[in-house]
Amino acid sequence: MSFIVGLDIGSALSKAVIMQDGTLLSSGISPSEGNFLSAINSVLQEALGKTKLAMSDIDLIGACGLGASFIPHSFHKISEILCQSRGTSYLLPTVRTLIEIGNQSSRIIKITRQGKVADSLVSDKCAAGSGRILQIVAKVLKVDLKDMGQLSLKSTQPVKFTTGCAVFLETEAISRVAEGASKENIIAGLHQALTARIAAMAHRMGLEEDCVITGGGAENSGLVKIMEEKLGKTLLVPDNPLITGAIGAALIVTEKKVNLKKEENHAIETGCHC
Amino acid sequence: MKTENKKIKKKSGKTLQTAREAGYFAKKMLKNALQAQEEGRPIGWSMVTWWQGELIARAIGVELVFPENYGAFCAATGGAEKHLEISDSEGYPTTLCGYSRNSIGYAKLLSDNNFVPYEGAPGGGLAKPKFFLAAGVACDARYKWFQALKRYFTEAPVWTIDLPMPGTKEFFMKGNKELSLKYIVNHLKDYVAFLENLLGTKLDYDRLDENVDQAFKTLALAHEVDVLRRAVPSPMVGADFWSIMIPHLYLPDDPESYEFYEKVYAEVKQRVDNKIGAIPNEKYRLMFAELPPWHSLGFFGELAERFGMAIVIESWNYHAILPIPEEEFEGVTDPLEKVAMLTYYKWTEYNKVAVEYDVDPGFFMAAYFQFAKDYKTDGLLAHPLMSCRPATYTLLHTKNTLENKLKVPGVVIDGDIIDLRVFNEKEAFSKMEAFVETMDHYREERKKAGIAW
Amino acid sequence: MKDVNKKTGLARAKDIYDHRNKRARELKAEGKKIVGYFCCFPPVEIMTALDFLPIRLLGDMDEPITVADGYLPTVMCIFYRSTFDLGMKGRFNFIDGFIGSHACDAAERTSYIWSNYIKTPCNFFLDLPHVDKGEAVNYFKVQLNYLKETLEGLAGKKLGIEPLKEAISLHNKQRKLVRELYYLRKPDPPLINGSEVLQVIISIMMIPVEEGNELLQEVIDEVKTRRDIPDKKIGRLLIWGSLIDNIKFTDLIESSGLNIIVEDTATGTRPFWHDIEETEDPLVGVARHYLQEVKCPRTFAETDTSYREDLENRYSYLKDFAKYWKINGVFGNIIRNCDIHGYEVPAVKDYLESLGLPVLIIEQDYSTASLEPLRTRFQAFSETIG
Amino acid sequence: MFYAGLDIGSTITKVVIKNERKICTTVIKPTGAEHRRLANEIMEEALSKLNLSTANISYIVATGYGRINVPFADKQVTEITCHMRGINWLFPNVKTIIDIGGQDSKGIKVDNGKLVNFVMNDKCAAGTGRFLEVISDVLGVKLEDIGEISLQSTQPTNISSICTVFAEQETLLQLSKGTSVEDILAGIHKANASRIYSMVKKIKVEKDVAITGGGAKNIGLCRALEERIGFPVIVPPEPLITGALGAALIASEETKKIGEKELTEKQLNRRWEAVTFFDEKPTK
Repeated sequence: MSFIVGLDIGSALSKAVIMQDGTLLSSGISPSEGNFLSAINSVLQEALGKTKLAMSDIDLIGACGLGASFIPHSFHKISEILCQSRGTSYLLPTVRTLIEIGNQSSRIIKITRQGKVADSLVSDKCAAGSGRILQIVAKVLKVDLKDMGQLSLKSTQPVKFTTGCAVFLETEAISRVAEGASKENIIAGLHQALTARIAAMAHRMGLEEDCVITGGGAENSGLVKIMEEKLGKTLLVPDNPLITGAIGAALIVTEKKVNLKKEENHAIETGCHC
Repeated sequence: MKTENKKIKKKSGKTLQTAREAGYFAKKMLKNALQAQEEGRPIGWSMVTWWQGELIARAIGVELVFPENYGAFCAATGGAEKHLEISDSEGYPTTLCGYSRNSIGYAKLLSDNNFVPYEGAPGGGLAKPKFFLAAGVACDARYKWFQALKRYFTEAPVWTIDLPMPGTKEFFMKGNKELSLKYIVNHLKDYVAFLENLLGTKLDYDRLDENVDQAFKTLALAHEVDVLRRAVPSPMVGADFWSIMIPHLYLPDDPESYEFYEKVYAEVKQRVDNKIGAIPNEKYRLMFAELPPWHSLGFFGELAERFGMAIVIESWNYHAILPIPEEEFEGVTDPLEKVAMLTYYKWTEYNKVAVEYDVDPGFFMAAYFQFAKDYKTDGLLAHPLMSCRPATYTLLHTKNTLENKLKVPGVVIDGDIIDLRVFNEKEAFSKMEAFVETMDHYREERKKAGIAW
Repeated sequence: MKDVNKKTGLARAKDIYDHRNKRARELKAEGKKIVGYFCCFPPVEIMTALDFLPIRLLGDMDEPITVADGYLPTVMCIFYRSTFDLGMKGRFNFIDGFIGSHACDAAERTSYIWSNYIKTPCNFFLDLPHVDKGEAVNYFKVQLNYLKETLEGLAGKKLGIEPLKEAISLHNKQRKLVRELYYLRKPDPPLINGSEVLQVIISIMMIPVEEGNELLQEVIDEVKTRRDIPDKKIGRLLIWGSLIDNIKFTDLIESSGLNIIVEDTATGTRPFWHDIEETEDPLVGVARHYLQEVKCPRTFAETDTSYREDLENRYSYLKDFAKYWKINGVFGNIIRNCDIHGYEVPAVKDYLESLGLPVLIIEQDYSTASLEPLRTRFQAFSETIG
Repeated sequence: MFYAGLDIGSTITKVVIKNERKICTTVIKPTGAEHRRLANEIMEEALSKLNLSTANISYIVATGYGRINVPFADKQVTEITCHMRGINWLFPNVKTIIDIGGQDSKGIKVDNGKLVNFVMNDKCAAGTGRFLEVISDVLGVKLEDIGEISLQSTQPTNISSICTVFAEQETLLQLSKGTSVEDILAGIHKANASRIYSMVKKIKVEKDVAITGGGAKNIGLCRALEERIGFPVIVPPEPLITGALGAALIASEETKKIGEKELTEKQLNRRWEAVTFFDEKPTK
């Protein structure tokens, strides 16, 4: 009857889940806003609160993400690729190809029937291929990130962006606004630019059904639609595409717990920066 | 620049005692050249031409140094950055071969310092060349680079030694092999004439013949070491190989090289006989494609520690030639013809494998199919080199086809032989961690497909 | 063949340029076999002589590269990644023969990979020595023989000496006409601009040589007599380096105060500047021509002289170009990751600047999407000239 | 006679009006999205400072990335040439110019008053003013202060990302690790400087070196660059106007080139009204 916490401390959002014997009990999400420690604490509280549990009840913590090192408890650090694949196939067991559009990077992960990683590809050289540019442009257009999808679907002629750089894309968006381009067309154009890059990665991997899309980008219906057109595949979206990483972390750390008895030499990291 | 702050790992990952001693040969080449300069003997800057040009040059009394090898040397000792910057400011694109950019930068400094190696040049520096031995084989940089170097050594001629590179199908077309060898031999005759005229001495064919035989001897022994490496657990790892390859790749005609491989062979054999693995708990056996990140070799040591990964075999082109059947040499007396056979056979030795697996080209990629079986590998660690791009062109193709035809997965870790900026160790480790699952998965796939080993 | 409302001259060239594979597909429908080839080294004469339509396989700066990324690394020459991308997308699915060539590393490796993934009834890889002296010509002739044999297999007939000689003189005629076209740019302003010439050059690489020669003649006659010639600009530009195959690029250059006068590229003068010597055994002339006369840094030139003399050996033809056309600026066009031209940059700059010619070197990404940012560079360059 | 140079940069627009001898007035304003209207306003402002009317200006040269959007300019010249001319007028000995603009950065080589070579980065925000703008936003520090602040640093942090967006993330990470703003900013300047340096070194950095553009107002960045270059650099009193100044210099030359008649014709045909196809609502 052990309780496991899974944490995914991303650059934009921190996510926590609590699991017990492979069932999801609760989850919490809150913006990281550059203060990982407080974000970690608040998501933990949110998740614990829903289950009436206290930190003392937690047996194990598995974590991934940029800010994991800030976790003020002992935990196991697990690669994001593993967590994403395991977590996604927990929610959608039929997944074979995972497209994750995160804030820092985009990933294509091929997943085996056992939810293990068969192959993976990450865009991390620059933000051009990451979900970050959605945020940036949303700010420019003063629209809510959530509404971008719907807006883009109304587009009549998507704007063509001449730059890949996320930062210049922002400026270009501004001048497009000035030239009177509609929000709809700008967002649609942005989606075109982003999906083109990710599609290229996807082609590089080759797509096997079922294809699932997760991460912040998965909440953007417009983006998903264009992506489907570009790839010529239907993309499944989990009910909560944000917590797949956290779930994976919890599941993997549970497996590791078993292994731990076998190999003691497995290192346990402890957050030490705070 | 990121490179400044990035610490260079001292840990080499070498496991063989003989590998630790191999550095002697790199230093020897530099030292001999500097000495030759003092004694006024001719020095040549040479590409690795897979023995085609080197054996003849040495037989006629030229000391050879290898800017390629010097590139790795500078990278490992942290002296490359300075040279790269000069090359950039000379107007050479930053996308060019890192080794070449390194030697262009060095060449500029050398000519500015009227051909005395500058104070603190890595390994004492490369001595001024009397001529350049460029190569047409393998990639364009190998002749364009030396042609470019002429800018700094105005009177040193550049000789480009060429090698036919037919496609696999074309290689097997009737008569092509014979006609190609004829071309090489005549081409080598021109090369000899060039050397004799440049140096004012005649080539001693008997000496060449001895050297060639010595080279075949050394290479045969080096190949025997490769064969020993098929053992499980692997008796040595990539980090060892990249040290011990220097004598056979650069100095096969040097008796010291042969003696060295006798020692290597003994050490490796002893491990095999006693089932001693190079790394403590070998779980995964990897092929390594292309050159390693010289500045971060410790990476492989950590792969071994963290995941039990052993690099059991590396890129075909740095390995000794497969033995040539005796009968092929029947009636062959001209040492030039032997040289021609040595290099041409090396470059076409895996064409049969290419046909067997219906892949092209025979060089660079086909060998991995043979390796995968012979060395019972779980995966391919592909290391695309931003500054040795041509070697990279076939990597994705290799990865794809290995996965499809042999169910051997590949992982791609971007890196470089010289430029530290490209190599992201943290990202590399998380990729490798995930790759463990990938390899487990494909082990199952191989079982299903009946290609288990 | 003749019909009244058929476009002629420049209009016809534009038409063919815009629908590059249209004619090939038409002829294919009529039963003609099409052979696609890489770069300017596989001899079109052999293909023509066997009644094939040779077409040059080019990339597309307008088409984002997607599929190719699964097979070729992004650090590779973008032009060949693009060409392969189009191949994988079926753009050339009508060709019966594929002739790869050892023009450069990118062409060579792409040729192999192409034949692995894009199944063409007949394919051949033409190896090409890196040196052009001594035995090299003989070796190359041997390879040409294998090419001939392979294509004979596809044609189902032997190649006769006479048809080959005819094909050679037809293509020599084409070379002569192309040169004539270039001479029309001697006056200032030139009688024909860069985009127009590019359209013509691309066109003749996509249609049978007879039609190409007819088109060239039409264009020459039209240009000699037309009123609306290009505007006079500050710069009379020589382009050296990687190829350009999209008029959006030449338009951008020519709208930045520069007139394109001559292009020393693989879609410019290089394939056309010298005639094939008509030798007893025609293949000898063919071999010599492609190995020794097609100017490209991929073929190594002797350097057993001083650096200065070496530059003279390698680039004196550029001096002749500059003199004849009164060039006052040079654009060194490097498609990113093009090694053979990349290594030449400082040397070719040394040489041209010693002639007092300003040189602009740009490494570009072979994509129309990233062209506009180059405008400021070209304008600034024209300001350095004027 | 008066000559006007108008430099419409990506973030800031500058006007210089000068006569044969000296700079008479300068105006510096943020560039809105509507260049055309702004070009007009800012010219009016400059003129009114001198109580001049448009008729007094003999010749107008526009430069900067918005140069095409100036309906009343007599000539457009790239900022590369204009910076070169401006700097050359101020410091005749300068051989290498590093222009750090809001949207791009450039290296320019000068040889006795002639533009001989140049490189520019406009592909990626790294190495441009935008990079610093983004970071100062994250840190909640005024852009104009980050230079001074960074000089207080004792141990600059290592910012490894080249991409601005990731550097932003790295900054956040450093912040929550408790790294001081001084050290972060010093690290940021170091990163930006080496990015700029690795570009300009392609044209050989030769003495004297001048830094201009918005980036030159950032002492921290200038120091970081000096460190990479290895010797001191010159910073003009007002680095923002060198482009506009160069444009004004070219304007006076052009005036001499063309005849009286053509000149008045030009002046008559100038379209002063702020014609604009942009939508009239300001975006900010």
